[in-house]
Amino acid sequence: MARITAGVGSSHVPLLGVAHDQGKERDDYFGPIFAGYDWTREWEKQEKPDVVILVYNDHASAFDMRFIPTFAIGCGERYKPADEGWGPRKVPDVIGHPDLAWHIAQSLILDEFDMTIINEMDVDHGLTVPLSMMFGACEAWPTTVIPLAVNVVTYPPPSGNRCWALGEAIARAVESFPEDLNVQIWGTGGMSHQLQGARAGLINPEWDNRFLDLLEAEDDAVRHIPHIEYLRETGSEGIEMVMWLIMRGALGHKVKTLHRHYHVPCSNTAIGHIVLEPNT
Amino acid sequence: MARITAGVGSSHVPLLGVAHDQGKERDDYFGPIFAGYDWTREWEKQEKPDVVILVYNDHASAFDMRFIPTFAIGCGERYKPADEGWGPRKVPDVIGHPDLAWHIAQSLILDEFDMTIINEMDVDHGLTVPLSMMFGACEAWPTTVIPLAVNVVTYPPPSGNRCWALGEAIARAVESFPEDLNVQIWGTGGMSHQLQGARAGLINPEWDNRFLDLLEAEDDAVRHIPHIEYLRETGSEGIEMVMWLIMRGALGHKVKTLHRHYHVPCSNTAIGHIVLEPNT
Amino acid sequence: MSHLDIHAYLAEFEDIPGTRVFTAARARQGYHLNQFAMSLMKPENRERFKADERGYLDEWAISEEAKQAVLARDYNALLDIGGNIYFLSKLFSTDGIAFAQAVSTMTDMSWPEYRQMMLDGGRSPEGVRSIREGR
Amino acid sequence: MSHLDIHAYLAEFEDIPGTRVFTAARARQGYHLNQFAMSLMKPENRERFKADERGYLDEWAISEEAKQAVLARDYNALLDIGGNIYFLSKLFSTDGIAFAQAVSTMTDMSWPEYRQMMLDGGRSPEGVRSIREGR
Ligand SMILES: [Fe+3]
Ligand SMILES: [Fe+3]
Repeated sequence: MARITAGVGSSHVPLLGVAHDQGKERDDYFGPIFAGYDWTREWEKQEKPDVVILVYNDHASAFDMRFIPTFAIGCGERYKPADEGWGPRKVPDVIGHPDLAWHIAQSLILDEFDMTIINEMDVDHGLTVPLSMMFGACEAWPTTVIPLAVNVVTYPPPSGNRCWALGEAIARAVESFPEDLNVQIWGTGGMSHQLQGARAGLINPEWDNRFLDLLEAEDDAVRHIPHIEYLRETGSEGIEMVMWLIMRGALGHKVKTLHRHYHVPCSNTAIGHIVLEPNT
Repeated sequence: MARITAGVGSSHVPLLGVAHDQGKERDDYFGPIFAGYDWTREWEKQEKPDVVILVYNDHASAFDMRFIPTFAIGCGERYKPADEGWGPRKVPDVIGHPDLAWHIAQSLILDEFDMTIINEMDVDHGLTVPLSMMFGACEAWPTTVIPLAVNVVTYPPPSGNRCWALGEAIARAVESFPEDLNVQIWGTGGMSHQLQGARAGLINPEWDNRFLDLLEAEDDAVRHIPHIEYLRETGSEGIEMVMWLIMRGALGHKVKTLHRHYHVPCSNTAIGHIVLEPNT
Repeated sequence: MSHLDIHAYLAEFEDIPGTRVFTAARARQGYHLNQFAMSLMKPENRERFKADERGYLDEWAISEEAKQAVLARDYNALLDIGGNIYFLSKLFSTDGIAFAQAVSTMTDMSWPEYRQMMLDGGRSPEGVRSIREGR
Repeated sequence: MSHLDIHAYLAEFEDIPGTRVFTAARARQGYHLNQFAMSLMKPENRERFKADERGYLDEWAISEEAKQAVLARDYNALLDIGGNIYFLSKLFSTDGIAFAQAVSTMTDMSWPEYRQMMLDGGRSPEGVRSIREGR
């Protein structure tokens, strides 16, 4: 039986990909950021997940304005890094897990989630930066990946409540997959950031850390934070944090925190990172 | 305030488009089919809807296997008839209603339906045949249209229950649109048909008529018919009838039947047609 | 919500006589075959295919078995290897034959026989609802 | 489910200082502008645009106002007419400038000042949460 063994939350700032790709991980600016991922890189070497369900958002890379899926699940064999305007990142192709992905997709639709199934797409920094953060440089990613793309660009994104419920449904789907697989679920994006207008550069460490506290909590109060609160408190792009709720919803009521990290700044952004495991 | 004034159910067999386009509406074969739409064509001339929310499925025309949205709502300005292999039908372009469509799309996402928003696509016989059946030949369609495409090709399609609930949510969304608009909702596809394999040509008039009875009923028992029953009883493509439940769910508990029509055969298919109005 | 089990849901589909439901398994197997068929929506591709069917097929990542079945217009074989009828219908229209006529080739009837069956009210569901239950 | 009212939901977004939320209204207004920006993901389009910005812009169904704002790299103006920052970022990368530097041009700070503000912990949310409530 497949099982979700851990949940990982992480920012996915494109500049982290640049820093990694250009060998700047340990310079004065990036050192304190990457130091917070050292623990996780060692832990992932022990954990050796077979599959990562990687919740992220496409940043106008695979999807343009013609099609805007709320929840899209990648059921394909492999995905290439997208050219976001600088040429594609020189990182390995992302290898899918179509068996589990289709199983989850079918289960979610039966469970009344209105998924869009994707068989071919390129994946942008939202997906490849977390892979670099968690695994460092590699010839091939040490896990297969099921991309789960969430619309957080065109309003409204899905509610926090809906995201949490999707996580719960993903957990049920994974549990009903017969093969013995070690599955992790990652929620990415956030934390505080606003990339536009006069208020750009907004950072709210108190709110971000309270959000991390709520993720660690036994109750599910965090699912009820309205969109407007993310926007007011953490900047217009802080809304990406709703994606962490999919990860958290998949872990069940009680969780144990294995690791937590917070740093300001990275580019326009606060960096947040947490590793949780289900505690049943 | 916009209001849903009627629901229309209809088959959307491509051959009906051919018959219409080639002037065969009154021949021996097609005469009895089109006769059942005469009432509706007259009624539509009186009703003059401003907008039709047209629930249909794409038959491998706008969507190929790369993207498979469960529920896709067209928010664009206009849509061209698709080339399904014979060249596009020579019928008018379909004019959208982006104001209401975006309002519905946004409302549905807030209401926890995981919609895919579509801004550009071609529309196939699933959408243009019902327009021809209800309006006949015209220089321009006498209404704007909001296409609502449902996946009923790749399994699983949405459950009957989910379709009904979507209809209810559409009704709430329409009611909260400030402009005074006469809105109809059409459910298309069906009835009995199987287009493949040794069992092709299956027709089950008893079941089809019971389905029409259930649509007329005050309760919502029809939403609970499982997919397997459609498949066993009405053929593999009879599953399209789940789309009628979106129409029916939007009309509220009690409905009044204005018109009903059933005929066998049309090509491989049974023709069903019903006109309902909310009865509150 | 009901939390239906996907395994039980899918298993029932195998119990319908003479019917292949387009499940994920079939969608995956027939992916490139269906994408090939879809390509025939473009008039220029229809022309290229008609001019050299084999050459056009060779541009696609599909099996030799699938190519032979396309060349033979063996629609039952194409369904068995993951073809979907709505995708394959682009091949009917490229050939200029009616949908119902193409469908009839999948049955044990000739096209006139099939057409007559439809005129007579279609195929009865009696006995072809369930293999297991024989009804 | 809560059946939130979309009008109330959207109205709140207008109460955030210095912020344009990418609502349907903005998505519609900026549709072709954003599609233009997206086209710069292809290296051949980036080259064509760089060689003749005005000529490339004239291929798109966008207003003269939008074209002028693109030529001037006036990102606040582009946001006002429906540009979305993730689409517009294809223009940053075409210009070869860092995301944060491009973002700084939308504020009342120079790039060094903005960068220093970020190093100092970023912009405080104090006073810029709500216009109405002045907090
Ligand atoms: Fe992001
Ligand atoms: Fe159909």
